[in-house]
Amino acid sequence: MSIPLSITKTIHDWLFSIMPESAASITEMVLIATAYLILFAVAGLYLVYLERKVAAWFQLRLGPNRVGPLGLFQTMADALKLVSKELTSTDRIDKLLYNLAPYFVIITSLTALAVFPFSKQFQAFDINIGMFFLIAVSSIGVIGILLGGWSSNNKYALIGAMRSGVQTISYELSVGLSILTMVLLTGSLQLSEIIEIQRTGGWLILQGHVPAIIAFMIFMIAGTAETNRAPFDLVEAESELGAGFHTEYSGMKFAYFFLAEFINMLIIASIAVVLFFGGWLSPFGITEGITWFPEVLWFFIKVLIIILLMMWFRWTFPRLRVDQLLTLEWKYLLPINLVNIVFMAIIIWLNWTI
Amino acid sequence: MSYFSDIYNGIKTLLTGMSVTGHYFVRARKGAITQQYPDNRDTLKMFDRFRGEVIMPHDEVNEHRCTGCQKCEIACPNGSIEIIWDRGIDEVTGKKKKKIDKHIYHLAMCTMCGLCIEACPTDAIVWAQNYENSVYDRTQLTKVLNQPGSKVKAGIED
Amino acid sequence: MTNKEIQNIVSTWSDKLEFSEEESEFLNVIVPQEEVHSICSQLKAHADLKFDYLFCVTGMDWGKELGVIYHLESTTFRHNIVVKVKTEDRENPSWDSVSDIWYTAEYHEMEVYDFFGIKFNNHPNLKRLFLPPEWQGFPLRKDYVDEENMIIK
Amino acid sequence: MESTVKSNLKTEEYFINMGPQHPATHGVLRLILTIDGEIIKNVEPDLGYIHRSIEKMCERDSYQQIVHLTDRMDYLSSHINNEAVCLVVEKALEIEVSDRVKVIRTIIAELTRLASHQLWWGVLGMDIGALTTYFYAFRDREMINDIFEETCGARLTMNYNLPGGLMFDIHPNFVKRTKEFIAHFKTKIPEYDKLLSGNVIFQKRTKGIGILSQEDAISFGATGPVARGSGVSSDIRKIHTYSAYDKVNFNEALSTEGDCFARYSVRIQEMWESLSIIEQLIDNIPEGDIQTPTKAVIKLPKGEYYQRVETARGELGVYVNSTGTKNPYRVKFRSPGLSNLSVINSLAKGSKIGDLVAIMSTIDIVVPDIDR
Repeated sequence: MSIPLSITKTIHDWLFSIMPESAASITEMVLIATAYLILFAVAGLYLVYLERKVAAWFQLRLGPNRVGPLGLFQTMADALKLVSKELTSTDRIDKLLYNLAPYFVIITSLTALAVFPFSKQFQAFDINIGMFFLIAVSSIGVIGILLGGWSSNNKYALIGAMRSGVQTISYELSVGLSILTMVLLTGSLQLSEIIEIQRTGGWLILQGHVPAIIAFMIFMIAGTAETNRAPFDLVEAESELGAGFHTEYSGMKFAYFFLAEFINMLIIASIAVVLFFGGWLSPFGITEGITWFPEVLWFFIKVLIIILLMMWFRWTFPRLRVDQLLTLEWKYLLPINLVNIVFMAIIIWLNWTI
Repeated sequence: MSYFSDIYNGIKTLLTGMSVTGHYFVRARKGAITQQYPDNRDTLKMFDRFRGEVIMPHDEVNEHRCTGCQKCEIACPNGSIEIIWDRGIDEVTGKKKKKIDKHIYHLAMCTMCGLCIEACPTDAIVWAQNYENSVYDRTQLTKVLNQPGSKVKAGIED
Repeated sequence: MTNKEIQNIVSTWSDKLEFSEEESEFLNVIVPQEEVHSICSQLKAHADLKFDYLFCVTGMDWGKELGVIYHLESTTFRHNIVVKVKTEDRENPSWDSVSDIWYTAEYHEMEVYDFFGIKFNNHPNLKRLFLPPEWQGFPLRKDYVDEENMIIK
Repeated sequence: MESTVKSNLKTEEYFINMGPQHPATHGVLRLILTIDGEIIKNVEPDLGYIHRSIEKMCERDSYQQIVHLTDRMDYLSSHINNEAVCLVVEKALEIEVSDRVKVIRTIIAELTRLASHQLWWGVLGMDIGALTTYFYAFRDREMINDIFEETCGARLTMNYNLPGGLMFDIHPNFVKRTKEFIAHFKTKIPEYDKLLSGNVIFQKRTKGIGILSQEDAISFGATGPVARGSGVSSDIRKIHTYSAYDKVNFNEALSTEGDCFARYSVRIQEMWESLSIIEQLIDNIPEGDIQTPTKAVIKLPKGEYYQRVETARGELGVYVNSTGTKNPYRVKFRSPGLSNLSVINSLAKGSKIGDLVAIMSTIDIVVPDIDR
């Protein structure tokens, strides 16, 4: 993975040569930000395409196959359609909040992406409180949903927004706690540090054996609830609320909500990969020696497997009711999580880890 | 301790559910039931009793079997058949006889119930099997079943 | 129980009842307007009859009189009876509703009011069931005329 | 279950239209819900969006034409509706229909019931949130539609019955296709159970929700699977047997809890019963003529006639009052949908919106059947 290194290095030196220190670093950040924006917008589009294809295979259908070879440009066409759509809205909406809501959601999901170590060099922002930053940012997203539901002056949207508020706040808890159990094992919040530990001792899910597997299951359940997907998609339950909080949005604003949902899915999957399955490390170090093999590939293979699992949940399970959703969180996930942390602490104290 | 058994068989039922969809996911290649309609147009053939549209078959000499007896018009529940008939001299017997002029069929109002075909004494009207009946302008749906210049086949008595 | 026995029991309740069996396969009882509620509640409550299932309420216009036909069945003995109520006055015919005896009557009586204009006293929510509230006239009456959408063949 | 928390904060109930266009109301049914937060206080259906006054049309139509009108009432059991009107006319004219017609009518009635229950199962899954059940149910239903299309020419509203018999004889490979379908579907119902009935989320969404007691079921006039879910034995095929139901032995699917899951398992059990009925009849369809000759213009003798038939949704009653002319004097259809719908207010009071959707799909509402 030395090719991109040289490119960023040359740009870096060229910028610093022609501009003063501060201006150069700002332009560099802007450049990286636009690169990430483009990369993950396209990744979001192709996640939508993957979701529609996977859904079709589950449901005895073919999925999009008309626009472009194998329907690859289908979501591109959808994006263009959404861009060209008129931004309609009902008359008595709360103008400021209505327009602000989509930006909240899309900005939080994009900022969370900055922290992930896709490969050794390919990481925008390696801060030593990586995990903490991730949890903090992903909890701002729910404000956007609440704003959107409240300001669009539609009773169904209001109910959807209230449901999503309740759901995300309570599932924030078990996401944080399950990450905490794993951080106990690694001892550091820095993402690249976590991967370094896994290079020698094997993946964290193996190191932490039983409590780690429990933490992984809790994290997957809470993660799907966090992104309002699968059995917990009460926010936009088609058969109850129509389209939930984004009923009144159209055009590009709807595209932000839609894209943000898929990028959130990407975030949850990448947290799981970094924390449990050793980020860009190849399984059992088989491609350790070969230099030209891009480690980013391992990262995305693992992310795709986890996303496939989340899609499998979505197309099999019926929806939970609001109060069952909360009883599941407060009566089942939380107690198990707390016991799990104590169990993990005992194991580390008696250093039974592998 | 129903708490743990509750969780255990909860997860077990979830996994069996997933096994069913997984089973279909793995066999996605041959299991798809989508009919790609515009592409399979030439191979798509309707069953021979399919009720597409009422037509009046004409033989090669442009003769049909409709004597204009209006039985189908009476039998039709929603008035989608109108018969315009006029008096004509019958060549063989030389006396006045009812002759069909126009057999108007409103496909727009027809509910495909088949009572007209059931009521027709001389089997003059039958079902056609075409299924592409949509048109751009409603007037095109009012059809005249007997072709211009056609007349009744000899020897058909109602 | 056969129709004869039912007839004997029911005829003891009031003398203004008429029984008939021809032209229909069930025992018909013609009940005057004011006794509808009392007869029906006795039909349901009586130990040997137990008509607890009102399966059909039909509004009827016999040309001069308006009326309602209640088809009743007992889910325990599986025997049937038909209660008919007739009234001469077509301006505002009304009698007691039986929706407190059988809950299903609530919706069926709304439908009869909607199509025949028969009002039912102390009915919980008597309004037009199918037609819009501002509809004029009662469509299923024989003397109902509506030029534009009634095509007489 | 009133909320035990004494909240002194001023909560205000508001109205929501589960309006004519809503994914959960299959068809144009409008429910005016008064809601306090998520708890439903009152459900008031507003009907009439698809009212075509079928009963008024019947008064100007001949008896064959009335048969065709009933196709559009409960379109999922259209054959059974046609059969009801034909049976009334045959009872009035004292025509004895040949055994072959009776058996064919019963087989196609059971196939219609199966098709209706399949569609109900697929759409119930979709309402509760599992979207894949819809496609599995429609794949199986497609086979039944092909059988109907081949024999009667139409897939759903197939006007195959005539007073006095059938329009034409069954297609040569009708028997072969039905046997293929039975073999295929017998492997699929266990799959339905694994996918939905066994699922713990589904059971939590339906068990103990919308409980209908036995007295309420009878008093509200609920029939069909809704009544049998609460233990009321109301199967007209058993009580007042008609056409070939006396030749087959099948038992009535009953369960006692009366909640959504009970209604669900009654319908699944009914699918098994229908399969076994078809199996008993399909191999020995007796010979006989298809139509007993009737006069072209049917005039029923003066009097009142009533026929009750078990459709997929419950008991359909046809009341004909004839004065001897060629059109009936008054026709009344006792629709199973209207009485089943009247149950909804007492079931949904105090439950949540999610439960209301589950209750409505287990009552299996078809709006044209309610509005007529």
